[in-house]
Amino acid sequence: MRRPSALLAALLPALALAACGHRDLSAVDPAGPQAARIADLTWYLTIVGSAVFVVTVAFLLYALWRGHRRVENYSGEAAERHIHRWIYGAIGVTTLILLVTLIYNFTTGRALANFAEPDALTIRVTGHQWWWQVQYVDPVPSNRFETANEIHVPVGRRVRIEVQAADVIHSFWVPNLHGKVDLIPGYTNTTYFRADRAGVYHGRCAEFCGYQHARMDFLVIADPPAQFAAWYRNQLRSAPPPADSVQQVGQQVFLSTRCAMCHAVRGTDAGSHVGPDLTHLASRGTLAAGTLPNLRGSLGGWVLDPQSIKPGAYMPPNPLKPDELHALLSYLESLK
Amino acid sequence: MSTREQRVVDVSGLPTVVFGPRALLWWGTLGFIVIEGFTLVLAVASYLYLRQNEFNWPPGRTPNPDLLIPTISVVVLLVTMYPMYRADRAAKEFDRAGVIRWLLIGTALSGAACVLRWFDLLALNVRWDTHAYGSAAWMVVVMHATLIVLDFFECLVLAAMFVTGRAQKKHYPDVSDAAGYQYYISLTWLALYLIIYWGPRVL
Amino acid sequence: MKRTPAPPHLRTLAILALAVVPAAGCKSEQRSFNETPPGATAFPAVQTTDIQAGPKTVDPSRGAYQENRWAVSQGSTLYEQFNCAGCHSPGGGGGMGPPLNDAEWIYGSDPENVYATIVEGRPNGMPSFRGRISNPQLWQLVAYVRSISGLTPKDTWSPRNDHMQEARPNRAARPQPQLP
Amino acid sequence: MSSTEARVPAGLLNPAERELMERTWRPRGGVWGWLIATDHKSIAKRYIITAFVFFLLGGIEAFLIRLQLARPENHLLDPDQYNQIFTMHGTTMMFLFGVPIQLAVALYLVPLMVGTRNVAFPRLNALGYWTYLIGGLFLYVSFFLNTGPDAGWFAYVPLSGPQFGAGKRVDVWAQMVTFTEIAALTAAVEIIVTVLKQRAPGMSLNRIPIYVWSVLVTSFLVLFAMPSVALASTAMLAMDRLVGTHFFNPAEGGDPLLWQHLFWFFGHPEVYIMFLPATGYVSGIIPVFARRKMVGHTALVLSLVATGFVSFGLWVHHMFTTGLPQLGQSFFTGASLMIAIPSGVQIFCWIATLWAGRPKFDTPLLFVIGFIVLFVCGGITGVMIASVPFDQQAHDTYFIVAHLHYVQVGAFVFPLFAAFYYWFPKLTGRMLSERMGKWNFWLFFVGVNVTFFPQHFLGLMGMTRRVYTYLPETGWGPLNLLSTVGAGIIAASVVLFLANVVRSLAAGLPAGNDPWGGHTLEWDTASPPPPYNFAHIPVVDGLYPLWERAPGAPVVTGMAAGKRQVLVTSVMDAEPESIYEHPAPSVWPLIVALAIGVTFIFGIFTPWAFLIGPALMFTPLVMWFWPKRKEPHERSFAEEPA
Repeated sequence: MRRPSALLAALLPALALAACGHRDLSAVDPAGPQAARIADLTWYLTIVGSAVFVVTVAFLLYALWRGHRRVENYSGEAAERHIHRWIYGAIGVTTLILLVTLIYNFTTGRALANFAEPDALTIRVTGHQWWWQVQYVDPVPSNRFETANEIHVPVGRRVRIEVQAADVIHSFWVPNLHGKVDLIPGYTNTTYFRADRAGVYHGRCAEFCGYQHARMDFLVIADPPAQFAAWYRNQLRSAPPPADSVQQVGQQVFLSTRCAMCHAVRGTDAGSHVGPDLTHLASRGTLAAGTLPNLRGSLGGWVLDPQSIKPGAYMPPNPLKPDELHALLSYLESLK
Repeated sequence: MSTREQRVVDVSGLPTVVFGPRALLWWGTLGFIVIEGFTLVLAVASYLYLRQNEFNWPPGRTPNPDLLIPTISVVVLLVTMYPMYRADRAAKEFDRAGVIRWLLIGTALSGAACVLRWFDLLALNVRWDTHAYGSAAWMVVVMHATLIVLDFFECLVLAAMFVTGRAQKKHYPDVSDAAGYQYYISLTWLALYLIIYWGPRVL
Repeated sequence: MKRTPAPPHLRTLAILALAVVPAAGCKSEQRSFNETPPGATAFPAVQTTDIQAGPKTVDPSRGAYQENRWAVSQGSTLYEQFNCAGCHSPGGGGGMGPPLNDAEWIYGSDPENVYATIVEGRPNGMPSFRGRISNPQLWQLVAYVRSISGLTPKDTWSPRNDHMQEARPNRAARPQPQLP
Repeated sequence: MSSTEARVPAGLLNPAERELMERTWRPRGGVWGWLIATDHKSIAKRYIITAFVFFLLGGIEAFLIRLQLARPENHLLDPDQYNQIFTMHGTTMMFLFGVPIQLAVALYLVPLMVGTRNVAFPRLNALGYWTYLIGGLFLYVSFFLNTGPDAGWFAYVPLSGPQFGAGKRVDVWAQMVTFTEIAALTAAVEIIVTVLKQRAPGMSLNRIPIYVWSVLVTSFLVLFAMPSVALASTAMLAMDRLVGTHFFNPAEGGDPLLWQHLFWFFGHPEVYIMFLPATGYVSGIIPVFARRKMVGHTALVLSLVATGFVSFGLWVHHMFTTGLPQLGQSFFTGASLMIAIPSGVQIFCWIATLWAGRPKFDTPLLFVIGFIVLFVCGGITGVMIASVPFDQQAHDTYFIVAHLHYVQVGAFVFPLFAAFYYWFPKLTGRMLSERMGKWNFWLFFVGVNVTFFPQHFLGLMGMTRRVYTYLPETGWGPLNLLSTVGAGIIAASVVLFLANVVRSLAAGLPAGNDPWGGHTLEWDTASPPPPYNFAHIPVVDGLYPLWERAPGAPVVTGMAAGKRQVLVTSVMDAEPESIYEHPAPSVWPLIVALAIGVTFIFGIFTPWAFLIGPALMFTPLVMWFWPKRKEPHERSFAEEPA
């Protein structure tokens, strides 16, 4: 069934509203085959459901109108049989609709499940309390690297996501690309999807996981293959040495105060994986798991007092003197 | 409403002391047996569910549970069913002496079962906070232990009522309900014993 | 009652009044996200011997984190994240570093002493974490370290964490005298 | 009922005996009388009022949530307060309002509808209420002490586990579940035994009213569902947090999914425990207001039983996204769709009865019609999320919040309000105002749709559940504001209902025995009914006793007026079998409930409470059953010394 979203969007204006959110974060605006199959099923269920609702409520209103005008009850042996015939008919129609829905569910479910492919791009996503650790697991060990809160995928190529939880249960969900899959401690779940058009797709954590569950988003950015390859090569490189004296001081502040206790920057002595890997922080679109745009101002505000933006997060406030902060921000912005 | 030819159903002749499914309390006891029984079924289901996560059961260096004391406690519980059966029969004949004699024997045996249960727990050879196996085994055995203690005190109080002469005719059906509860406890412990103590060896 | 949207601070006050009733229960469950613990900004006066002139002066607010259940729980997470487990072993049973779950305290078991030990470091391998760990987190770590050997109230202890069970916290050790 | 003729036919109570019966059954007055009450009507009335107070508290929490989410980046509540409030909202509505109020209304109506004088085990009934009250107070005192649960109303492990669930908050939740579960189980056992063994003579199985059937099936659901949550919350989660057991510790062989299986094995039957009595109200109200016998009585009873059975077979549809094997999930999709068929049968029979009858649009029928519309919408979204692929998109989003509120508020609270308006005259003897009732209905109906229908779109737009705030650029602001406005309308409607109740208690029209022209036995006695319900227990000769009653229908006689006697009848055909003397009112159930309270509240802090508590419970339990020495002349045969 060709995706009739345009036609139906006009037909059901209320539901169309869901398709046009400002950002790519909608379950009925698919950008990949998996989400497309689910979107088709969604439209089927919505249309059939609305039809059944309208018909049933119409019957109800007609029954009330007809009954209200009645002078004496419609009862007796023949009446009962007549009514029972209508009820058996209604039950039959209901069962038929449910059966068709059941079959359609199975076929869609099986199609979604058989999307596996041995040489898909494998990415391991580990959920932490309130950010996503992303590791590109290439068969060649030297091509592996770690990043956070942003997943770049090549357009048109199948991607295999292995999800694990480091602490509590989270749920990996990119509505435009596929349904959600839970991250459960002690289990490794996998999901497959493919992005058919380039774009920035927003993802969310869909299982309540504590104070900052509301601000635990991530991005899936589908790039054309060439652009993806360039991004991949850049991610493999470790951080360049500081270019000027201000960045030199910034790196010194980073290594000597609190940052190095939790964050890693490949190419320097900071190697702790408690917090996200910052080697290519400047290349990311957002900060703090999709909460802030990656600008100098928000980066400064986030470093100084993260608790006022994400209260309860593990990152402590860092009262730095202005010159130290200025140097640190310059250094962080050099980590392209 | 005219009452001239008011037809009546006279129930003044009905008995007030009845045994078995005709009595309300029998159904009440059955209700609680179903609740406790289903809780034990779910506890055993959780025990078996947790088993899937382990290669060997009991996991690691934990030894298998001992068999001597648990087997004795199974026998004691099964034997307790006999005096309770006799107490039930005596209650049905309103024979106070018979009820007192068999009820005291049954209470003593179920008291012994309570004492043995502490050693059943030690026979598990594992602490409850070692790993999931220890926790699940302790949960099943402790839950059944609460039932035995409950049953012991119920029989004790009933026996005290009859011995002190405060018992009335309406308490005879309570004795047969207590007997029914005892059969339920003994048979469920037989099943749990096989799962918890023989399971690691056999399954 | 139907709520009319009163000015924000009034509403927050109303909700706080609804949620916070001054009683023992609530102090130990308080989650303080973004204010530094009281009395923790200045470096605490450290006392290494029991001999002193006059009564022992104690800063009353330093117990703020010692009885707070959330602080102890955060401390246990930080204990793993900052790799204290590397030398003191995950349960605090000791390895390269001395055991933390017994009553033996080389440099004193009061909160200030443990705070000083972490900040200044100690000979034979304890690194100094001055400037590397924020004050709220330091006090949370201090609270957890003292809870391993049972120096914090009983209801702040967590029976286990979600990891392999190595050293069982030996809370039977004779605890030092409780905080005044 | 008996005429005032001097000569009273054989067996009927003469005025002197009637006065003796009045004295025998009258509950003692004053506070002490209130504490020792065992009359099912006084306990049930308390139960309903307490559950309704929790409904109001839950409603306030819901409104706080809506205020916080009214606009993006709102700072009304910080995350800690928000987590506590949304958990308290869910826990209060499900555990402290949902199940208790359905069982409370049943405890009031079932003895009246089956034609008996009291519930089967009156003292157990008192114990059930006191345990429930202690559990509810304990939860709310903890909430006001900033120790309210904050891991969601289903407290998934490991967030509610010992490491990530800091403090005693989740312990409070786990023990509260124990209290409400004990209360529900006691009520369920009483209702089953009352319906099976204490029906009026002649009320064979095929003459039991549909509401009583729905409550009987619900009680069996409680019997088999509650143990699962009791085991999971008290025996496993509380022990994990207290003595360090490893049920849910993945590193030591435990399994977080075990919690989800056990909880939802209880969770889904629980929502049917709230839904089935609601269908019972509807099937009881429609014939009266359509002024016609119900179409397909047997079909309705069978669909009740079918819904009850199938409800145990579909709990995994809460866990479609946890990575369970595909085949297993398909089975549960099938089961989830199958349960729509019995619900469909019920809806078709209701509509057919309205069509074939002459509906009179009073407030109860308005609420029933509102229920049918909302329930059909909620049922359809339920069928939608029963499909695994769509549920992968909709799970844990506001689509689910919309579905569950359509089915809970629409299919459970609407029939409950219909029942309030329908049976309020029987409970209090006064009518509720129809004018305010209609306002109450329309405000509620509009409020529910304005609040929850936009949430379907929020869910598809990516808004996940339990978020304390959201970014402006998500575009969710307008729909959330609309939803908050709807919540305001619902609040207004509930306030209007309270005003209606208060006004009618003071100056409502006197209702008399049967204001609506009902057909079930409770309309055969005064309102509010006397303590002994029926002076003479009626003999039932049809499915619609009051509509089909021949003049001079037989009644039961021969029961002593001076004793608290109840007629016990056979299960199948309700033939009189024996007479059971009820225990007198007693304070011991309250003491045992307090001992249970001590056990589980201190069980949060030390495992020894589970030994000291039962020791405290031993004496009151013995005193509860210890027989009083009776004077020879007072004794009946059953009380002769053994």
